[in-house]
Amino acid sequence: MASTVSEIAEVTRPEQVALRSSLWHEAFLRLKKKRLAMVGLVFLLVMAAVCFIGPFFSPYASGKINTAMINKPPSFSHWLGTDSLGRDILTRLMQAGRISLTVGIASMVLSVSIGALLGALAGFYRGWVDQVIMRVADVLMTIPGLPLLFIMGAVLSEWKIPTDYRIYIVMVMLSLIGWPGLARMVRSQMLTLRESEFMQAAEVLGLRDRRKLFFHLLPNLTPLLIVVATLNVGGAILSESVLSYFGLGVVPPTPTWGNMMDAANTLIDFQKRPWLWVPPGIAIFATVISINLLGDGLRDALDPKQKR
Amino acid sequence: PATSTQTATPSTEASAPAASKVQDIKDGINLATDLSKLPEAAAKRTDTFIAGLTEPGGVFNPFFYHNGYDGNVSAAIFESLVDVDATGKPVPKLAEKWDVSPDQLTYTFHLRPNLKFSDGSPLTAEDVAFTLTVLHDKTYDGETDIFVASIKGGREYKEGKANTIEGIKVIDPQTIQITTEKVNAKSLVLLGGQVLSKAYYGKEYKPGDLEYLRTLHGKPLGAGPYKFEAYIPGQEVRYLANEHYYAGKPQVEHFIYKTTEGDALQFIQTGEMDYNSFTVNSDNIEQLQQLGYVNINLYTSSAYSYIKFNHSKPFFKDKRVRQAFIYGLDRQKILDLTYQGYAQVANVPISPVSWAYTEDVNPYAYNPEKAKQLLDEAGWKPGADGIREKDGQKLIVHYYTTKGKLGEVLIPIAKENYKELGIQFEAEMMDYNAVLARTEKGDHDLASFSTTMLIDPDDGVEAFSTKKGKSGFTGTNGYSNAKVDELLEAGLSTLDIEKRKAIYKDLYKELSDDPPYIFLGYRKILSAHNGKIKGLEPNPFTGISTSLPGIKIE
Amino acid sequence: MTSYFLKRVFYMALTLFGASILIFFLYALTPGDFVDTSPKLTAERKLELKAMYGLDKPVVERYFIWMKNALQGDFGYSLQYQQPVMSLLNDYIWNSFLLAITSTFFTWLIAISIGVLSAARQHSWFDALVTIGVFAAMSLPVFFVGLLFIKMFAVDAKLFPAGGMMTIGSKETGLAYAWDVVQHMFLPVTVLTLLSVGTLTRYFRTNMLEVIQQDFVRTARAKGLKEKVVLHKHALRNALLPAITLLGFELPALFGGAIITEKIFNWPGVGQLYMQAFSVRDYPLLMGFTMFLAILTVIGNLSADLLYRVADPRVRLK
Amino acid sequence: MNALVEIQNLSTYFKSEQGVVKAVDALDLRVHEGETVCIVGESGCGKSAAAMSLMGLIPEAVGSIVSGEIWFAGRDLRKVSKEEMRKLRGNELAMIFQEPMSSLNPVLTIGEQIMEPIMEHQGVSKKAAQARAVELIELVGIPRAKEIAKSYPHELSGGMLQRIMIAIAISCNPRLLIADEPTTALDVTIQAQILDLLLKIKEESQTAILFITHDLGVVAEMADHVVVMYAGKVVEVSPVVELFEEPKHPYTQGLLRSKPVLNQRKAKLYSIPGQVPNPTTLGESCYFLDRCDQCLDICRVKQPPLRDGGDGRKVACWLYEEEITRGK
Amino acid sequence: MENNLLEVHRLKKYYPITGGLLGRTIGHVKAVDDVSFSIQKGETFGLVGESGSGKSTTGRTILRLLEKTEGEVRFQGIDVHALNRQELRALRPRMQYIFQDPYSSLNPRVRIGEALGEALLDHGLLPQAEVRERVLEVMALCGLATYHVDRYPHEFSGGQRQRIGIARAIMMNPDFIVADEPVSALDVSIQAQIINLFAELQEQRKLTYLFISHDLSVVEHLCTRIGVMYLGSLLELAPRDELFLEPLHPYTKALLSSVPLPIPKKKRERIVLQGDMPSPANPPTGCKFHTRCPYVKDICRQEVPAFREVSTDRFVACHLV
Ligand SMILES: Nc1ncnc2c1ncn2[C@@H]1O[C@H](COP(=O)(O)OP(=O)(O)OP(=O)(O)O)[C@@H](O)[C@H]1O
Ligand SMILES: Nc1ncnc2c1ncn2[C@@H]1O[C@H](COP(=O)(O)OP(=O)(O)OP(=O)(O)O)[C@@H](O)[C@H]1O
Ligand SMILES: [Mg+2]
Ligand SMILES: [Mg+2]
Repeated sequence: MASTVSEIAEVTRPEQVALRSSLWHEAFLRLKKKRLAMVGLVFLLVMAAVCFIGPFFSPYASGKINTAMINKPPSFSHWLGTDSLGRDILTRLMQAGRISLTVGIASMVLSVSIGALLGALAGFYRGWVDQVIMRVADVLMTIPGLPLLFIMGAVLSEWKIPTDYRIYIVMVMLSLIGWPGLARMVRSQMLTLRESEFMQAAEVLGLRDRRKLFFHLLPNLTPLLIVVATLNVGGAILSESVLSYFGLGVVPPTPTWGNMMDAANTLIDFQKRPWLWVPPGIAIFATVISINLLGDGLRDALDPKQKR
Repeated sequence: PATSTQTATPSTEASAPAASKVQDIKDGINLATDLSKLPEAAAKRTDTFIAGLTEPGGVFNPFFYHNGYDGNVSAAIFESLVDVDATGKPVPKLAEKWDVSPDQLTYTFHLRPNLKFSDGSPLTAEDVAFTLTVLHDKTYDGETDIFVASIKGGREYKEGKANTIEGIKVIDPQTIQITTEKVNAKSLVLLGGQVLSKAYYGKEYKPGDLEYLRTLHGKPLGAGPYKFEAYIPGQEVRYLANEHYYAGKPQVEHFIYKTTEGDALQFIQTGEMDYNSFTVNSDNIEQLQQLGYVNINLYTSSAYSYIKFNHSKPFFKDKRVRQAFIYGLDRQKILDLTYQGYAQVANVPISPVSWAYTEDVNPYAYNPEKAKQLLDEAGWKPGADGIREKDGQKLIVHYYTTKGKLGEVLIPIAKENYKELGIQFEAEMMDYNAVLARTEKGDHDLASFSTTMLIDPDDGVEAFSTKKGKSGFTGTNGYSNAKVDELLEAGLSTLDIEKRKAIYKDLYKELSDDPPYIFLGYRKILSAHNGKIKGLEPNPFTGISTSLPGIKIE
Repeated sequence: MTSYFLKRVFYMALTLFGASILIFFLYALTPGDFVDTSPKLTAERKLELKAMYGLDKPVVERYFIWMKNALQGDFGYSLQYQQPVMSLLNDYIWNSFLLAITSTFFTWLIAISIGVLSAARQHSWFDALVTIGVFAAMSLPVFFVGLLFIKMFAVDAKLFPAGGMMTIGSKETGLAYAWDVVQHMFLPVTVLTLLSVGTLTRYFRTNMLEVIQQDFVRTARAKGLKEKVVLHKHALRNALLPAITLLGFELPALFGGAIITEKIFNWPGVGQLYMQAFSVRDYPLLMGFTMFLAILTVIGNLSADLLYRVADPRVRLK
Repeated sequence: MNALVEIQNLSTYFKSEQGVVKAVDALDLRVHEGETVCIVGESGCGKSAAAMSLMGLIPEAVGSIVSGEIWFAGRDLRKVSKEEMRKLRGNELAMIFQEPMSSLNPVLTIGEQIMEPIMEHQGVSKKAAQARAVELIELVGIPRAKEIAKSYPHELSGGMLQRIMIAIAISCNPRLLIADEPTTALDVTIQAQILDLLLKIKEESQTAILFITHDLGVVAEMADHVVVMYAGKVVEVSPVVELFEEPKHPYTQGLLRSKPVLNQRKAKLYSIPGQVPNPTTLGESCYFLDRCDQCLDICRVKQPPLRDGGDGRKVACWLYEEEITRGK
Repeated sequence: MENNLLEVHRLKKYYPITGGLLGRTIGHVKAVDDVSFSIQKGETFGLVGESGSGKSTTGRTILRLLEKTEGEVRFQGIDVHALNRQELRALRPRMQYIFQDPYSSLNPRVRIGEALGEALLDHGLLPQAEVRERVLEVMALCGLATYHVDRYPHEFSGGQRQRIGIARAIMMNPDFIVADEPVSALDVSIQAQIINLFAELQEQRKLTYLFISHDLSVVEHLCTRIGVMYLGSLLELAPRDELFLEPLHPYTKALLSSVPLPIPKKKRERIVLQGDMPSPANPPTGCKFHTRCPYVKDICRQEVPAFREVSTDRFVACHLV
């Protein structure tokens, strides 16, 4: 056996950035093989495309009120029927999708990344970092949502921020204060993971904390993060309509899936006029399911032990 | 009687209108069509009347509650000297009659003989005097403002300069004389309010300390048709018929106010409840009609809804602009879409149910052309982007409202209507209290509200007075019109209804010409009750409390 | 650990102090106040009342007055209900608690069983159906489900009462009363369970999927344990660890009230009370209730942390 | 004497991103009651995979048994129902896993994990199982057994964990004990004790032992028969004495040469040159071809079959083909 | 001893034993109890002893994977336990550890290639382009094939994983390696290959090892000096040849006599240790080995024998020597 051990030059070379770019690329390649996940992805993309482009082809895009066409069931001129103000539901559904999809996905990305990061930091460093992050989390968790939303609403209103933009600002702010739940979950798993033997191995290698966190620990939490993420999207889309009660959501006539559902809130609507709530309901459902399919696929793709 | 009915607090009602195929339904009581459908639970109940009520809070004292529903609860327990009828005119209750001195400053109430509280103790003029005295206490924090009546010596008492109130004189156990310092048409009903028992509520009374009363709010004692039995927080208030009631013990032995949220039709359907009120719309009416066994009560509310201008904004200084805002808004359409025909456009600040109502004012029918013309005249010319401007300022208005059906309909329509006029309409929804706070600060240009039940016509207009109306919910943020001020004074300075009618007619004309608000509409109140219950006639001013003593279950 | 515990309790007090400041100011800064809500008062009378309630004082001063009293256990009187805040809460909280604890129990029970099953049979029809069900339930607003249940089970089928906590006017006591309440709980508990079981199911499913592949599960199988034991003891124990944190969040929720469900079913819970208090800005009540929840939150988190340490022997004490 | 275990033509493949890994390739194996069969072979040649296949524990997601029969006490384990298989596992069939640390549940105490199979298969009370667990811990030579029973896996040293695994495996007196490198983490004194223990069990209850190990000293001490595996296949089967005296297959010869022996120090140890072939791209030639110093022409084109030499020895190598045929 | 690479001075590591719900400490496992030794540069120091005697704990505490309870560890004169995080990290590449359980020391979600190469990148020891090359090279040295580079840990056999652990340690070109049972799962051929590799590396780079093993033949082959541990303490420390030819401590004797010979049916005369195995939580008084010592005397039960130098470089803790 001829072995020559090459001498490594002991000079330090400039640091190479190699955080996981290949991992995601790889995950995507593997994801491409998951049929269901691709169905989810394609569905989302199609839905987004329809929502953003669709209204341009609709004759009812102006959202004009039509007293002659109130609460009409689906017909040739109105494929999904009309609402209580005689507006075309399909058009509103598409217009609503622009806001709901953006809000749902953006707030998911934001809140999951903040929660994961802070939780990971707390669990990883423990000590004072943990104390500070967790005590802040405790305080944030004790803060009642209502007054906060009201104050935010008042401030935004006083600054005369156009109503249709407020929802985005609000979602960002909600993510900024809504992280403690996820952070606590991430932290607790982190506490177990950091004691694992492979982290000792990472310690022996003298890896940077950044690498330990993002390369070794967080990937082991992807399943949790993916679940939280998929659940978050639906939550955000639905909670948008609640926000308008506090002067924070969108204001009519701007439609969102949430407020379209909300507009049909009696049993009579529920029973007799399904076209009012079924389309937005299905839109939300389809979005959530697609994201879930995508998430499940991603989870499997990132899980080395799952091969099909 | 300071009763407020269920619409006192802004309800978050919101329901979609139905494709209207409701059969004829008229104002008043629409009798049940088929009593045989009555659910078993309701049919079996022969000595109990169960009515729905949104959230009573446990302060069952007509002068101390802060929650309108507690007023409803108290109304059954406490009886007043003077009540109002279905048009808002005073009628005798515990007081057999009353005399008003020629200068309209002194009131003498003659109580009926042998009045008793529900515990059997006698109710005398002393009790009335005690009640009025408590209201003058400096630690009194209730919502009744007795100083509106300007009883002689009242201020001195409050400030601790006198031990008694000079203007209150107990002539004999059945007669009390009250001297006031200022003529006010509203004094009679105010002075002739509900009566607290001195023996019960006044035992520990020392001027300047009403703390002790708190413990009694949950154990009320009055002379009303029913006496308090039990309160189960969040669930129900139970009553027993009062055998000492002046008009005889009510026939129905038990009465229960059941706490319900929203349109609790299910309880009527299961027969667990006899009476409840509902959001008015054709869906609800249709459902009630289908039940067959309920009497449906429909009447116009004594309140009105309106959009308030912020008169401190320069562009609303010109009354032509305000008129244009009224002409340019399709109020009929808004009401039709919101209430599906169960509301009518308002042009005066008083409901059609009141004796003071008149139609003799500018109807401001929807007329965008006229509106444009008025704006042109006022110097607001369309700019490059179609928005009108004057002196470099664009006509952009901010409107605040609460979340609810009305807002959901009004905003899109107003946006459309005003855009046509060249006005940019920016709407925001927020919670009721926040709208109040923001308008109080004058942040708004327009904001919509609804009044509470209005008993006296002055209640609907007092906000327009330059003196009182500076700010606040009842205020106008700076509306000022000398003629209006004058007429307001005049309207209160006589007790003669005919004279007042004429004065208010003039006032309404003036308000129509120089509008302080955009009057929106009067909506109907919908309630229904089990057809077996006879004699229940809900009214726009007092709800069901007036007819409570007389109901029967067949 | 004892010193750890003491340290945590100290931090807890600190957290609560911080929270109380934040919460007080949040309420104080919320637009609108109690007196302004009353539509009938004149401006003059409003000023008088504000002075009487101390609302005219600067916020900082108001906070210290509140804090001083609170430290002595006095949370003041509700402005609207004219009752001591604590006794008022006492009237409502237990009703909410009853509903919440029951539905939480069922939620966890069902979520665990379904989560375990659908993980054990990942990619099966059962799993797919559960997934669809979970997300369908998530996409339906509470009021739809609530109203539908009332219509179907109470009005039409007459199986359960339509709402409330007991039969109207009932004077039952003892067991009969308890049975009455149980019947009234059925629908709201079902709805609450239905709506929250989904989320939890997802958590358990992922955790289980992770754990099920571990070597020690293989060992458990090699021991010839029943599949049920393998799943429920070996896999589930490990999968439950992350859920302990969730259990910590559950505590304040148990007393917080489920606002919409309580409203739909006319349940005399604290959720409605809170909404009502908020809509009229009843500060003492709001502060009292929120601080109560804050205390529960902190206790919940603390116990979750402690529990986690007990449940996971690998987490080292420091 | 009928074989307790007879594996015929067993193939177990894993799916990997790089292709199918033929971890076990047409394996034949027999173990008789009361007999110890040692499997030795190149690391990664499929010993554990074969053992796992026998236990029916190849995880579905990553691999599967593609062919073959596994006869155990007259039953084909590949055909018995799941429930039956479960009842066999831990009871009649027990296995000691190679990596004890990850094979024990981190949140259950040692005691609990030992008690489980006892309670499951012997239906004894919890108390009795507890006592038995402590007994077993002592039996495998761990001090302070009572405390150890209450501690968690991460609190034990590698060797202790390994002995815990042994304790679990022998808890129900199995008929077949599969031991996958059970003494790697044990010092020699304890190893000797454990080996004695296994021998005692074997003698007392006629337990068959399938012993996977790399330690030729252990093989020499324990085995009745030795099976030598290379790249998923059996290359030589032989009674232990003969194997050590006269290894036939070049791989076996290489192995024996590589072993460092106490008090016989050399400057450099012998090691078989070259590498194990890539199990995903195995061709038709003899798998040992590239590393063999006695290779023939036929080795390049055809795999040698495992031939019975008649003397209780089998070997798969063309070198002996002649000899074998001549012998007949 | 000026050129000592590593000095361990009176090192102690106690694990708390906790009990009760609140987890109060009710005792200590004295896993390493007052151990001193030093290792010279370029030497291979063998650590053998009973399972559970604290070998791994010693190794881990030396590298500060565990915080010490007492004592001192000096690596090239640097007190390892006094370093701050930054300094420790800088020192890490120079001292490596090969874990006893290779599977759990590998992150299940990291491919082997990455796991091996990441530290080089992280410390900036090699540019990214060259990392893969180096990874493949070292893998080959350890008997792993190119096609293994993209696999995940669970896709390997036990022996293969062990080699990954070895490769990971060598990869960094360290000065010092603690090898905890590095070859236990390897077949003898690969084992020989690895042992040769160790020797070769030592020759070329003056690499120093702390070699923990149960396989005495391997230890004999590789180590220059050997320490024998029992219940947290060193009982004997001697140069290889002396230890194997003439063990002094009764435990060492028993150990050597137990090595199985690769000759079937030829049993050697084994010294079988009798008596109860003592617990590290409550070690026996006097000589820790006395409970099982065949030559036990009264003094052994009462007095702790000193760990003393009996001849040059030979230490033993026994009253009888
Ligand atoms: N985290 C821990 N908590 C408590 N005790 C522990 C812990 N880790 C190890 N021990 C104990 O410390 C002692 C020494 O363990 P160590 O792992 O150092 O032994 P070892 O010499 O490496 O044994 P082996 O050769 O079996 O691997 C053992 O008794 C073990 O039970
Ligand atoms: N999940 C898997 N996916 C792909 N290949 C695998 C998987 N598990 C094992 N292998 C491969 O299968 C082959 C046989 O593995 P096995 O664990 O049976 O080896 P072994 O003989 O036990 O080796 P060792 O002595 O090192 O434990 C090895 O080459 C290994 O790389
Ligand atoms: Mg193996
Ligand atoms: Mg060890």
